[in-house]
Amino acid sequence: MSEFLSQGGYGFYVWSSFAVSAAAVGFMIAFTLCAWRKAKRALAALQDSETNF
Amino acid sequence: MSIFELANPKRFMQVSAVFLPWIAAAAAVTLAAGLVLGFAVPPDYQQGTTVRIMFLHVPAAWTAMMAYGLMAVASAIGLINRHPLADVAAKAAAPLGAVFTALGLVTGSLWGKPMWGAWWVWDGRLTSFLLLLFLYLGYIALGGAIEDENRSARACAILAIVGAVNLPIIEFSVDWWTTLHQGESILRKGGPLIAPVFLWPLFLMALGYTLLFFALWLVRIRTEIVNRRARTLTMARAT
Amino acid sequence: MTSFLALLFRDIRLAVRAGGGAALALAFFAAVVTLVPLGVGADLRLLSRIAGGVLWVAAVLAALLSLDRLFQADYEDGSLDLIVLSPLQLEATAVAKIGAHWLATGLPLTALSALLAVLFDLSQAGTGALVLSLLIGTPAVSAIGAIGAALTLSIRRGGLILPLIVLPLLAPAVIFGSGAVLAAQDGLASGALYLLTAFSLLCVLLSPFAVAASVRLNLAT
Amino acid sequence: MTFSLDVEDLSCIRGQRALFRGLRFSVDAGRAVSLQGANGAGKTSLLRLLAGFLMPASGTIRLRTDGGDIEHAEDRGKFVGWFGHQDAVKPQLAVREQLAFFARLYGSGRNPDEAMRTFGLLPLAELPGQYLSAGQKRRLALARLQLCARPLWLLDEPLAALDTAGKKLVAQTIVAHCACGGIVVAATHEALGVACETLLLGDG
Repeated sequence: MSEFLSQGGYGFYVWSSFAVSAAAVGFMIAFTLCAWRKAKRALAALQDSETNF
Repeated sequence: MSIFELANPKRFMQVSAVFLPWIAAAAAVTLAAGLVLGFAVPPDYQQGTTVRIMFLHVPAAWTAMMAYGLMAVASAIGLINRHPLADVAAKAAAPLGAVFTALGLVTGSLWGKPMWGAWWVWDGRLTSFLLLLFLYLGYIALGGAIEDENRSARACAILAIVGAVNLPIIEFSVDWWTTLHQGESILRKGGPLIAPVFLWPLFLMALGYTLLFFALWLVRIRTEIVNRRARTLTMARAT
Repeated sequence: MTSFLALLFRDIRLAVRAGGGAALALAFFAAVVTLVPLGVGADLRLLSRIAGGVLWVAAVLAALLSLDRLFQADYEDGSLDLIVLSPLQLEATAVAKIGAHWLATGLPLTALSALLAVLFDLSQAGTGALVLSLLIGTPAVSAIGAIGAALTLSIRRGGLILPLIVLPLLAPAVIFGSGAVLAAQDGLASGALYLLTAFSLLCVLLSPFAVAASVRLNLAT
Repeated sequence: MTFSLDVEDLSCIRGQRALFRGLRFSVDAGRAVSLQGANGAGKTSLLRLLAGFLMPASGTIRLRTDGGDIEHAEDRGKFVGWFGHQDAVKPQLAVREQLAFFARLYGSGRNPDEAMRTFGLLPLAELPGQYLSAGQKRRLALARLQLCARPLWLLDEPLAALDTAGKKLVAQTIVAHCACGGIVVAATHEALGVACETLLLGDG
């Protein structure tokens, strides 16, 4: 297992590039989905308040 | 159902709702497969295990370039036959493209450090990606600065098209520039000769990033459509 | 044709008059260039190696200074509406504006660069290549800069976004321009000047259409 | 010399709001029209539509001229004399220089000195724009309008920042322009002081 972790001595670079990629992809997904949810909630609120006039 | 029929938002929302889960699932599967294969593959005799960073660097860089191309095409469609949805698509793609470019730069630098001993090397490919990042930042800044929605969309469209026309020239001039300063750069076009065994993980990761980009792009377009509908509702109720 | 020349000379007169951009650009160019040795050190051997790059980058930045007012001044005081309604085609108006900016800013910068090259102990061949490359390259700076100016003319602090939009597009000009100077210094024959000419021609020929499109969209308020 | 302006079911959308819909009117040579309406009713937008700056959401704007009917926005623009909110006066240029520039730019062949005489600007000929008062700038804009020799005049609040003498001058200029077969469309809040039809915009 430790051999896997050290990645032939380049462990730091391999794992940090994976960490950066995971962070970037995670950030994009989270940011996009949260914007989507916020928009849906805003529209739903408007439509609800519209119907129960 | 021609692509122009997609232009009306209601139709687009229905169609994208159907495709979105499939694209997202496909992206997850391809990325997982690419990662597993990437680690299963033996280290490269020359670069050792750092070749695994290439599986992250090249796909991110490819997706960044593809995103700019799609942005320019969507802008051209939006400019020529005034489809509001094309403008929305172009502006939705820009931040994603910028993140992929930045990701490409960081992983490129992490890949270069063990080989060249420096965090940043003025190598042709990395430099043109740095300029691509500035093109993206300029596009996003211009979009944010103009308040009027369709004027901002058309201004960004012109910038994206001018950028797309210039991108090959920038790429060529940067390559020309590297031969002037360094002689033959270590990282040849597309990286050192890639052994076929590495091609599979590389291809899978590139496909995975591309699918991920499309999934996120669709969600961002849908978000903007919903936002605009909400805005029209509030405005309609305000007067 | 008289309309074209009328607009060209009016813009030159406005640029050269007090408060116009021309003098400001020259002063900025000289200031930036004299600042570099203070930062890099007085070793003339080093300075002569980086002279081409420093002078080219400073010239491009100096030219960008006066660019954001290229259209914004007319847009803000209503003259742009009148110019657009004149018999002059919008693309021709763009060419006149680009030409006026080049004549009022590009050319003087090129002339001053020959003088400032002395500060860097640039060789005879190097200075010749510098002036020639700036002569060929500054029209591209004005042309691409005009696109940025037209895109940002309705933005209040457009001047900040203009360099960000324009500089990546001007990378080839800086690369070929300073490359030509370096090659001339080393006595190497390099295609830099021809590539720079090709890039400049492309910019000057294509940018009026992008500028006209940007002005049209910004007038539709 | 046939010259008339025809507008058919014109509608203009700003943002998501329709300013006006199905607007229809026509103006013959030698007539003036005053646009009335509350602020934001779309008077300026209508003028910019007629000048060709703005594209209508629907409807057509046609100029009937000797050379046939013209609908394309930029071709129509070549017949337009524009008088906007701002006076387009350059601070650094002298009055004569500015008028001479516009005379050459529009290729109207008219003499700037004559225009300066009719609008009482001769004593200010060499004065740079920055020293002019609001009223003088307006008179410079009127002199330029006459100098550009365009048949279709579009005026946006021509009487603003003018004293009674200035207002009378505007009225005389409009009458003179209509007398020689021109058309004037002016957006105003107050009466033009000229015989003209009135077009009410907005929910009036």
